[in-house]
Amino acid sequence: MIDMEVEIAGIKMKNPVTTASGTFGHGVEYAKYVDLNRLGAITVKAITLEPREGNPPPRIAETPSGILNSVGLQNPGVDTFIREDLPELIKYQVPIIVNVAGNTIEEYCQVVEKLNDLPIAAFELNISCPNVKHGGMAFGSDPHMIEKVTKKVKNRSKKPLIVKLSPNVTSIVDSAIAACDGGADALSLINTLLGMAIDAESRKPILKNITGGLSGPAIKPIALRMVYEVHKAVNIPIIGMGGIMTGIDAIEFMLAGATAVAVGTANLVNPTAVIDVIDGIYDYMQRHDIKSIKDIVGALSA
Amino acid sequence: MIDMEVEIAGIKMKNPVTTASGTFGHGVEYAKYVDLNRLGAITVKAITLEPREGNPPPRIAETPSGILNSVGLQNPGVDTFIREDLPELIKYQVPIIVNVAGNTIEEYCQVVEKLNDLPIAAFELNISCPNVKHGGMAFGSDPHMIEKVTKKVKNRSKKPLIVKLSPNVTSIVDSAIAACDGGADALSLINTLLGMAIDAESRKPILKNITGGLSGPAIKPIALRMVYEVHKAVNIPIIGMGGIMTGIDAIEFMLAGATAVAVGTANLVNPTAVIDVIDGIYDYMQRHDIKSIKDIVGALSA
Amino acid sequence: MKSSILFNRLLAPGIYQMAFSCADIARSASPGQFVHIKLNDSGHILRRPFSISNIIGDIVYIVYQVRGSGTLIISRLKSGDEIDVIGPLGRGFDISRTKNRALIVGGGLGIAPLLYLSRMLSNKSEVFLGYKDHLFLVEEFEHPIVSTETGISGYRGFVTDALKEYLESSPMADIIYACGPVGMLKAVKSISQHYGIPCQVSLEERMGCGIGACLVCSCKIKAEDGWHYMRVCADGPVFMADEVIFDD
Amino acid sequence: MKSSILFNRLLAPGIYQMAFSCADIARSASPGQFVHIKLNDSGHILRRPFSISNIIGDIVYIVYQVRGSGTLIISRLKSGDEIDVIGPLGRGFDISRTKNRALIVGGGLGIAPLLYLSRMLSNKSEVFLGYKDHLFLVEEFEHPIVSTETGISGYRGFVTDALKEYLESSPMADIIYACGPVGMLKAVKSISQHYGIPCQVSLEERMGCGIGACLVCSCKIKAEDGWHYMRVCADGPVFMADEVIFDD
Ligand SMILES: Cc1cc2nc3c(=O)[nH]c(=O)nc-3n(C[C@H](O)[C@H](O)[C@H](O)COP(=O)(O)OP(=O)(O)OC[C@H]3O[C@@H](n4cnc5c(N)ncnc54)[C@H](O)[C@@H]3O)c2cc1C
Ligand SMILES: Cc1cc2nc3c(=O)[nH]c(=O)nc-3n(C[C@H](O)[C@H](O)[C@H](O)COP(=O)(O)OP(=O)(O)OC[C@H]3O[C@@H](n4cnc5c(N)ncnc54)[C@H](O)[C@@H]3O)c2cc1C
Ligand SMILES: Cc1cc2nc3c(=O)[nH]c(=O)nc-3n(C[C@H](O)[C@H](O)[C@H](O)COP(=O)(O)O)c2cc1C
Ligand SMILES: Cc1cc2nc3c(=O)[nH]c(=O)nc-3n(C[C@H](O)[C@H](O)[C@H](O)COP(=O)(O)O)c2cc1C
Ligand code: FES
Ligand code: FES
Repeated sequence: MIDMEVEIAGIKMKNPVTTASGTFGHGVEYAKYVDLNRLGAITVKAITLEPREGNPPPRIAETPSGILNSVGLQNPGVDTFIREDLPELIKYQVPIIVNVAGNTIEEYCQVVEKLNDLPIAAFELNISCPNVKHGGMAFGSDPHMIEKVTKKVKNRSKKPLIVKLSPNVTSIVDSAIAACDGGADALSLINTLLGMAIDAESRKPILKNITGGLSGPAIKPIALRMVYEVHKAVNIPIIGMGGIMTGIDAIEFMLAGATAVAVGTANLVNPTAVIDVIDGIYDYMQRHDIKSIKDIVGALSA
Repeated sequence: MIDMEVEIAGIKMKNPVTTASGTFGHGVEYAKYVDLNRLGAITVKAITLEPREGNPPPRIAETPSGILNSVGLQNPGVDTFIREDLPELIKYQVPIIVNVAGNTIEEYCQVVEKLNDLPIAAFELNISCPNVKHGGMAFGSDPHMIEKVTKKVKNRSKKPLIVKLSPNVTSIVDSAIAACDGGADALSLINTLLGMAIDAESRKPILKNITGGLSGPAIKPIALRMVYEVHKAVNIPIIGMGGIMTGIDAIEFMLAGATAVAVGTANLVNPTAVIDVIDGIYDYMQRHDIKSIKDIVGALSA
Repeated sequence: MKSSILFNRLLAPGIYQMAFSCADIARSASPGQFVHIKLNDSGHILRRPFSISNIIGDIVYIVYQVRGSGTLIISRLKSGDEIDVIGPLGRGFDISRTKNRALIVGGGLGIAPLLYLSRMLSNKSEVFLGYKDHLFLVEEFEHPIVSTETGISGYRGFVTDALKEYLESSPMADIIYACGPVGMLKAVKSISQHYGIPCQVSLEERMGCGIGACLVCSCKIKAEDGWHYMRVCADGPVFMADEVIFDD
Repeated sequence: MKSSILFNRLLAPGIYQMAFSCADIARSASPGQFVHIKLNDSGHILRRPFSISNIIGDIVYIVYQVRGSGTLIISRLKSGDEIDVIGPLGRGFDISRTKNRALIVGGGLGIAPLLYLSRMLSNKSEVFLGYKDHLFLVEEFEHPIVSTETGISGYRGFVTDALKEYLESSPMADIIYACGPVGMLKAVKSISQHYGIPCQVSLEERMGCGIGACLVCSCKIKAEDGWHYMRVCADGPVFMADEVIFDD
């Protein structure tokens, strides 16, 4: 028997694979391609207090082995989410992680309080979105601020709190320690790296927003390094992400220290990516005769 | 007539293309493939006061659209460089930029002083190598330190001083301003991003040094964004680099604000890369009827 | 889905037609929908969207222009090669709105999906095709009205000029369907408003998932309280021209 | 340089032989040198090094095993496809050291370059080939002494056992040339030292440029003051076994 179960911040996942926020819609868009009940968890797109239209298009650019996006937290707002999207989601036997964003700490707290008593598994605190002027990365670049936001939201939250960190910092370990000190139950890393693409012919940036967040295989080496560094420095579990396309990629993140992983950009490439990753992990475990997936977490021999 | 000449920190370059330190050896290795006299400048591998063996192999890993290296400043030391390598180099009609590294500020200064009266065009201060324990990135991550190192070296240098910045920071603009305040004549950006690659089969890091510096097309979006941000913030010229493989890539960096560009990883892929880039820039200028390359520096319409 | 390429041939300079067999897509596709094609190059990770240009039996046809590195890679595929394709995606033209007569207006590569549309509407449509210079696909339409900007063939001028001229003498139609560059769509929209004829336009935007999840392919659509971003891939690519806000 | 592939065929499970025509390389290559091949996939940016296995006229042969995604891509190339290759690179075996008799020892894929070497030395060499199980290339050597780990063909055991046995009865040779896995090279080195026969080994290391500039392909070579890192690509891949420090 191969045991793929893991636990993150008290959430039991039947396998270590969730979706990266913003790349899997509210889940139902993928129901045609994927048996959602097979997922370890579903992490939905960032939710804010008020509805948001996001940034003007073009919002995506292709870069070598990566993409840039500048969606900018477009979402229907927490009330509509609760009324229209959540009821669809909770039909599935899968823990739901809600990614929360806001302009101010108080906004984060209010979103959390509106969701506190609903059947969701955890909050993922998004203090790392590079595509908005307020909140987002501005909160996630300074350890003091990370600790403060985490603490305030944690105080008002009845669910486990996962803090999603920005890679656009000098020391990801300082960010991670700050989130721990603030009371985070787990960490998600990494969000996107701030980047830019230019069309030499028109002499214009490709994204209307000029800059955007870089994701996909291109950033995997950076994400792996950050997971590795943070795993050595803190004791709370890590959800690793950044360019995971295959089961082997997922295994690499787990060896580096991630307890679970999230599949993001890969969903845009292959609608069945998240299942392919789960199957790939299973294959690897079989091939290497690994009984429990927990045994490979942090098992890198370095 | 198409005018490709640019000037960086008083160095006249017949075209805006130099080589990225460490990827072009001491130049002569490429003489079989490239007419070195065609280059705008040659930037040589980091030179330290004492010879260095560098890190143990494997020192290179391939990543999606990129590579990781952990060479770790292997070099024969400044004295041997002066005796054996420099005489070969100065036979060419090309400005030579010497990349300088050290464990301590004093070591940087001593290397500079040994080279001060030799026919080189400028120093490139390497405070951004991610592959050494002392000096390198440790100097390049903190604006105060950047300003201090720059100032001290500038005081002892008789040549223009180019400061090469690390992208592994929260604010590249803060780094750039610090280098300016320290008296830098120009900036090189970017050095490599700290990353890691893992072999899931052996459960080991691929690099013996565990982590390494990420370069190549994968990092181009990050490099472009940093050049763009820094160009808006400071007034000294920028040598842009990070994943330049073609003339069009080079043009993108110049539109973002670079006055010159450096070709790095591309040399490892195609020994003639640096010439291909020069020719590609020329083609673009012809196609767009650009008389002087200076006209496109910072000409992004955003 | 893996599909096998039947042919991939040059129609005009830089413009290719590809046929691949895919029963699933062929069976369920309607005109104006698109397919999303993966490139066989690990450095290019996004799929490329192309309108379904025709369906014959199990065979799906697309017509595309080489614009950048992705379409260049696609253009090198050969008969027998496999492609990974998902589709049919999006909401196409509403053909139920055509009772007696539809006007179909296409410019440039926007002509591609109109072939399938015109075949579905058979003799209930009048087709206007606008080219820069080189014609392509024109022989597959029945009696199209052709214009070229250079005047090489058909009317000299824009396709919208031909449309206007036609409407002057015969100003009635159930609907106008249009696909082409934004400038053309804007012109068609204003013509349709002038004549009070409903109009559907097919939009383009850079895409990620193509299935409505990633929210990158936004277009501005009128709403009671102003406008909302809607998804070209899932809410479109075909929208009522009246509702589309063309920026700039 | 662009070269055209003549064939790319399976020799044994996972092991291929490729032939391409390239007069420049063919004319100047010596045994033990390698070629550096670019992949036709933009996500894989490093070239892949392969020893030159043989030269016949203008035709260059390599023999390679599918190990990872790069060699997988190469294995799918077909006759007529183009490859971008640079070479010949590195310093090969010093054949001038063979006056009367050389012993050539190869294990696994290390056998590839020894074919060209043995042909250059013709009847002045004795060839020892070690396989795990499946043989390949063996018919192209003249009277090789074959061993397999599984005992399927030839001697059962390691190629170094066959070498030792041979040297016991006939302990003289000008030089030993060896190519294969590190474990085998270490064993050959100690045998050569035991018999006082000079020995050259061909090393492998992960490479970047392949032409001596990037300093990533280091190996430890003895020096007066201890050791230095030297470049497998430019100072090697062939070194005197005595001078190589095998780590671990
Ligand atoms: C719904 C839809 C249907 C389309 N149908 C057709 C068709 O039938 N025939 C045809 O020739 N073209 C069609 N296009 C445009 C076609 O998708 C682009 O020309 C193509 O993606 C360019 O790819 P590239 O790699 O060559 O260009 P690059 O510029 O190298 O591509 C870089 C990225 O930008 C995207 N991109 C670039 N231009 C466009 C564009 N105009 N629209 C959308 N994305 C773009 C690419 O998909 C890719 O993600 C359609 C677009 C959409 C959205
Ligand atoms: C001088 C020299 C000669 C060689 N000759 C042959 C030969 O004749 N036949 C043969 O089958 N193999 C040979 N090899 C090994 C061959 O280069 C690797 O097996 C191949 O590069 C693996 O590529 P990959 O993409 O399949 O593996 P991946 O693991 O996907 O490659 C990732 C990266 O690691 C490098 N790499 C992985 N394994 C090796 C290795 N063992 N040695 C060097 N680089 C490696 C790759 O080149 C690439 O840069 C030689 C290596 C060297 C250095
Ligand atoms: C289109 C898109 C939208 C995203 N939206 C969000 C978001 O709303 N909230 C968030 O925390 N991260 C968001 N991300 C970041 C991803 O969740 C993930 O952290 C990142 O993309 C790295 O993983 P990947 O390389 O697998 O995509 C988004 C990423 C993409 C590509
Ligand atoms: C093999 C290798 C060695 C390098 N050595 C140095 C060095 O000695 N000094 C330095 O400042 N940068 C060094 N770099 C960084 C490059 O000069 C350059 O900043 C970086 O690689 C980004 O450019 P690229 O993507 O074009 O390679 C090295 C990079 C590589 C790949
Ligand atoms: S492309 Fe993802 S929502 Fe339209
Ligand atoms: S591979 Fe670059 S020096 Fe050997």
